[in-house]
Amino acid sequence: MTVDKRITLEEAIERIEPGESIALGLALEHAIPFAAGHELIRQGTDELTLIGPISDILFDQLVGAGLVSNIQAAWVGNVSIGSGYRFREAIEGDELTIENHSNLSIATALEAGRLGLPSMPTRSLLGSDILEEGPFETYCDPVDGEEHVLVPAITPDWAIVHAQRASPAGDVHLWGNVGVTPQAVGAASDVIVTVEEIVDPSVIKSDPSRVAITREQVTAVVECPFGAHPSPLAGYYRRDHGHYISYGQHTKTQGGYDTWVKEWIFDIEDRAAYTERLDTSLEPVSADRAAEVRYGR
Amino acid sequence: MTVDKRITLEEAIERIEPGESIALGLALEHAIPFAAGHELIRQGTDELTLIGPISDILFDQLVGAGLVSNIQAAWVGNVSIGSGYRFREAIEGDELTIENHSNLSIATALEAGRLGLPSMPTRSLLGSDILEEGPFETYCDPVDGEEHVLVPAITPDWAIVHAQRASPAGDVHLWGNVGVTPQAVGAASDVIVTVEEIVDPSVIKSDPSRVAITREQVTAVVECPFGAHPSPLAGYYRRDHGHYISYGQHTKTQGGYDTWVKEWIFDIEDRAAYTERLDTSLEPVSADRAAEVRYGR
Amino acid sequence: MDADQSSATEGTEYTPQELMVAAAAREIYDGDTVFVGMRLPMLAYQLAVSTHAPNALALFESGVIRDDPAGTFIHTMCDLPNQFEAVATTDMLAVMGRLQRGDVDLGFLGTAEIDRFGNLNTTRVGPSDDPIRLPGSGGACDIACLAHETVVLMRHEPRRFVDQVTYVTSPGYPTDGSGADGRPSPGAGPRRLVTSKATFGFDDCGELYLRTVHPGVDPQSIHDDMPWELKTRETVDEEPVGQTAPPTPDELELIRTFDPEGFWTS
Amino acid sequence: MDADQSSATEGTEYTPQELMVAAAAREIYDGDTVFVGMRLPMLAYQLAVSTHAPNALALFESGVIRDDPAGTFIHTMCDLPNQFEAVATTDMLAVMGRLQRGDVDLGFLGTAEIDRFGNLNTTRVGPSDDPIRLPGSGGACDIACLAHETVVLMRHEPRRFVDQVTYVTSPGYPTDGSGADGRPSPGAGPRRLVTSKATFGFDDCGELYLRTVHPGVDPQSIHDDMPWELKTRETVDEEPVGQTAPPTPDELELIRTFDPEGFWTS
Repeated sequence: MTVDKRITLEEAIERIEPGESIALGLALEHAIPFAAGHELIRQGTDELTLIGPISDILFDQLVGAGLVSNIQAAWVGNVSIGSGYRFREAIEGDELTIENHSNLSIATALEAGRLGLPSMPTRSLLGSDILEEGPFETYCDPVDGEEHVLVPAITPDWAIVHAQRASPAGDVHLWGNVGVTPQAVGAASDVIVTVEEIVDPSVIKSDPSRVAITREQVTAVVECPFGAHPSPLAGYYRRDHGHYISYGQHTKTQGGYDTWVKEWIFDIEDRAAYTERLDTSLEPVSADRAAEVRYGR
Repeated sequence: MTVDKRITLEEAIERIEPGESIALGLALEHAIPFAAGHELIRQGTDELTLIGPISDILFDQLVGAGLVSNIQAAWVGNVSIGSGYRFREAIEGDELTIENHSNLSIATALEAGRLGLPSMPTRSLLGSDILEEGPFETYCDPVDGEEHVLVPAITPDWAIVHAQRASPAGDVHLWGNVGVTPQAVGAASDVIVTVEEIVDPSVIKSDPSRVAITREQVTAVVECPFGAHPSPLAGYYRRDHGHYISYGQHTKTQGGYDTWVKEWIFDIEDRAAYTERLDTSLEPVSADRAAEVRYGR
Repeated sequence: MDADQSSATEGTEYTPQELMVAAAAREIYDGDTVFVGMRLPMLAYQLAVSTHAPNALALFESGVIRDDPAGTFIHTMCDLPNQFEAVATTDMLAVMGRLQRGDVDLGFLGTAEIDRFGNLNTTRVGPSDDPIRLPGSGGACDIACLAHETVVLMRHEPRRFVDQVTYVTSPGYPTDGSGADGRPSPGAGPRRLVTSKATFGFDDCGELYLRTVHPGVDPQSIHDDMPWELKTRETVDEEPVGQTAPPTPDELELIRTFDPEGFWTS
Repeated sequence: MDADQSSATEGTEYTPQELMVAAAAREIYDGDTVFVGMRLPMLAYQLAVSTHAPNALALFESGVIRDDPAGTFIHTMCDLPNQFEAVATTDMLAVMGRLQRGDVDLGFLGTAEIDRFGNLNTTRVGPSDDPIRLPGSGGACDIACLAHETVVLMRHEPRRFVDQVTYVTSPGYPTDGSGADGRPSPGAGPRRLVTSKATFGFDDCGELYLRTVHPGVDPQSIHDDMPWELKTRETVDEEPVGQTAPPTPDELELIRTFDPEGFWTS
């Protein structure tokens, strides 16, 4: 009875047009949709606007591939070592523009989008150059008479989310910290969900309070095990710190990046082949079952 | 190492002073904290302001007891039969004032409180007498140039929530629909949580994404089985429809209410005695365990 | 809201409420995202998703999202059968955000009073020095302002049709006749009024007109109920006023499965 | 952020980073709600909650809330050990709402540059025609604006103390000397600066002053590092500049449990 939204990762990413805006890396360093990002690189979808709070190295990888025209973010780099060298070089060489945000201002912009509002206030940013240089306006609130900042809504063309499991229809179980995932999914026009496992709808429906994204928000569902590597996914795998450090070491120059991207993206057939290359065990320990929950009718 | 916030229902409700404002009935018809409301009636805490979207009959009961001066709500009545007669008589007799809201405007007002904002916009209310008579202002948003409504924040002195289980420190597992619970808890100065079961902290910590309220938001935790009756609680008991119908039939007059309140509140020693009076089985059926979830480190 | 909508129509095999549920269900199209309120709309959604609209999704303001009927009879959207095996049980802003963003195709409204332009009142009626208090908006004002279109359900009584509602709880169309374009809110406004005697549409000026009368109802009696001169379908699209299709036996069987004791429908 | 804070101080039994962690941990009081950022603050919280502040609660902008140390070494606040058996794993607005509401007692900040009034820059440095791009604010601006007080951690290098920061990522106090009252944001502003050589306070005008120097550091060398005439504690409360307490053996043992390979602290 329900629409089956399962397609391949390749098919899902093909729906994204050059020049569109994509929110991703929404749970901060958790559950970053690296597999989807790598498929964007493989397809060469360019002139993109990237949106997110803390992108860790996924934004840097997309910038290194020459696909990014604009970034709206609070922080872009490599959390394990600091700088993202491809991002730095592109910004310093005026190859891309950035709209600097704080985490709260990007969360507020996406929340306004989720709620269908043109803008929303914050008490943050006052006194900063983020405010001075950004798309913000100050106003005097009629209720408390104080100065606040109005953050214009951000409504991405796409949000890409990696999660633990989903039904074929696109109802998604996601656990662990979620950052601005609810805001970005609510604000986006279309949503691609990659998951470790596509499961029978009865699994999802057994726990409707665990559902973070529902079918009418979702354009495509892709089964993609290990799709967040090297970022961690609660219940599935730990963070691969060495991968971040190695990426940083190898991408200080564009030539280094070109070698890296060939080895880790272009020369790799699919995500399964990618996974086989990893030589470290990332399986979580102490992964006991969470306390029981029942509903009933 | 953590502060133990367990006290009795009597002690918890004693902390609420006459004249204070209380948000309750936040999950709409689900998980209404009736036991806490009945203790307010027992203690006679008066001059209260009640805040909530859809109160079902709990607001009517507090009004009937003469404890309420003001209501900020979207709907006050008896969902099974329509009118709440004690509320109607009090309003028609000018014994209490009401600030009429819509569900979205009360949610927005509490969300502004949760986010520490003086006000938040909505696209609702335009063209209604809720807007004309209420505390709202219209403004032209600088981003889209359209007219919107600014909803002043509501920051209740207290929020009272009934949930399935909590740790002694006040970390709370709540599932099923939650209405404006996150907003009201976030907006309130103090929070009282009544729960079916107080459990070992390890139970709560086994599933941190299930935690809806955390200890630093909570003033008191009360173990109070069946504390939401006659409203339903996911996993614990179904709604007792007959109780609502019977309450409506018996409280068309103040005399009828006085008899009802004596029988169901003043003449009842405690919640256990209340429960013993019920002659219907409300145990949920098909209450299978929800699909498994693991975290790990 | 009133409690006693229980006067079964003699001589037919269905009640007026059952007909209203069937007519309301037909307003739900397959694939619609529907904002479902209490009482008859809960039954209308359950009927639609069980028949012609298997992909209709129901949003409830409590935070419940469903794709199928609750397994057993429900008084409220928060009853455990409506939460059980739901698509999601979340919070109000999660669903109201979708409403405000413009993602809801259809919403349902009830009312105590309606004017010529579909403005609704569920807050207070009667003279200002002796008002009768009703429960209030709940989510009705939000649905009226923000859903793409709405369907209004109302028991048919002459006193409920008024020149001016005592209180505009849920805005319809402007009383200056400017129609959907004149609305200050983003939603397009009411599509239908379904009463216990007839169904109505709204023309380009936002004015109510008679579309169909229920089986056995004299069209003239509808005109007689109105304090203004009622337009009919003939003035809008030159089609005659038709007869409302009664519920089919299958529809009736389903409605009686959802409301086995006729709590809402008898 | 820089990657190479790894120059261990010869001849002592702890690194400058370990001392910074210990000094930062002492700024957390028992019962505090602390907004914890990346790197050294993660270690400072873990140390404080394991010693003198067992009831300190940590909020992380990712949505994690903890009441105890992560069980094993973490690079980021989202590493599974930091989510495992957390008090809650929720979303950013749930924790940032508490920050904006005024519920956070203390926040930590890092910086590449600092001026005399505690204004911080993590966005870009260098001349405007040849800037060097840094990662940006993350949550730093929010913490600077909204936490009740903040503690700033910075590697001690003369070039980082500047008359005017290139870009105000995280506002400190107004440069007109009006102090906390002159701040447009609700938070009271920075309480401390902890560097790899010394600790500093801020006086009523919001101006930085030297409080303590770390063991083995010549106070004059701190003055020499500054492009302005540095105030000292003597001018503020007539107390002499003291010596920073080194980490105790117990503190060191804990820090090395949290960072066993010295990834952040060597």
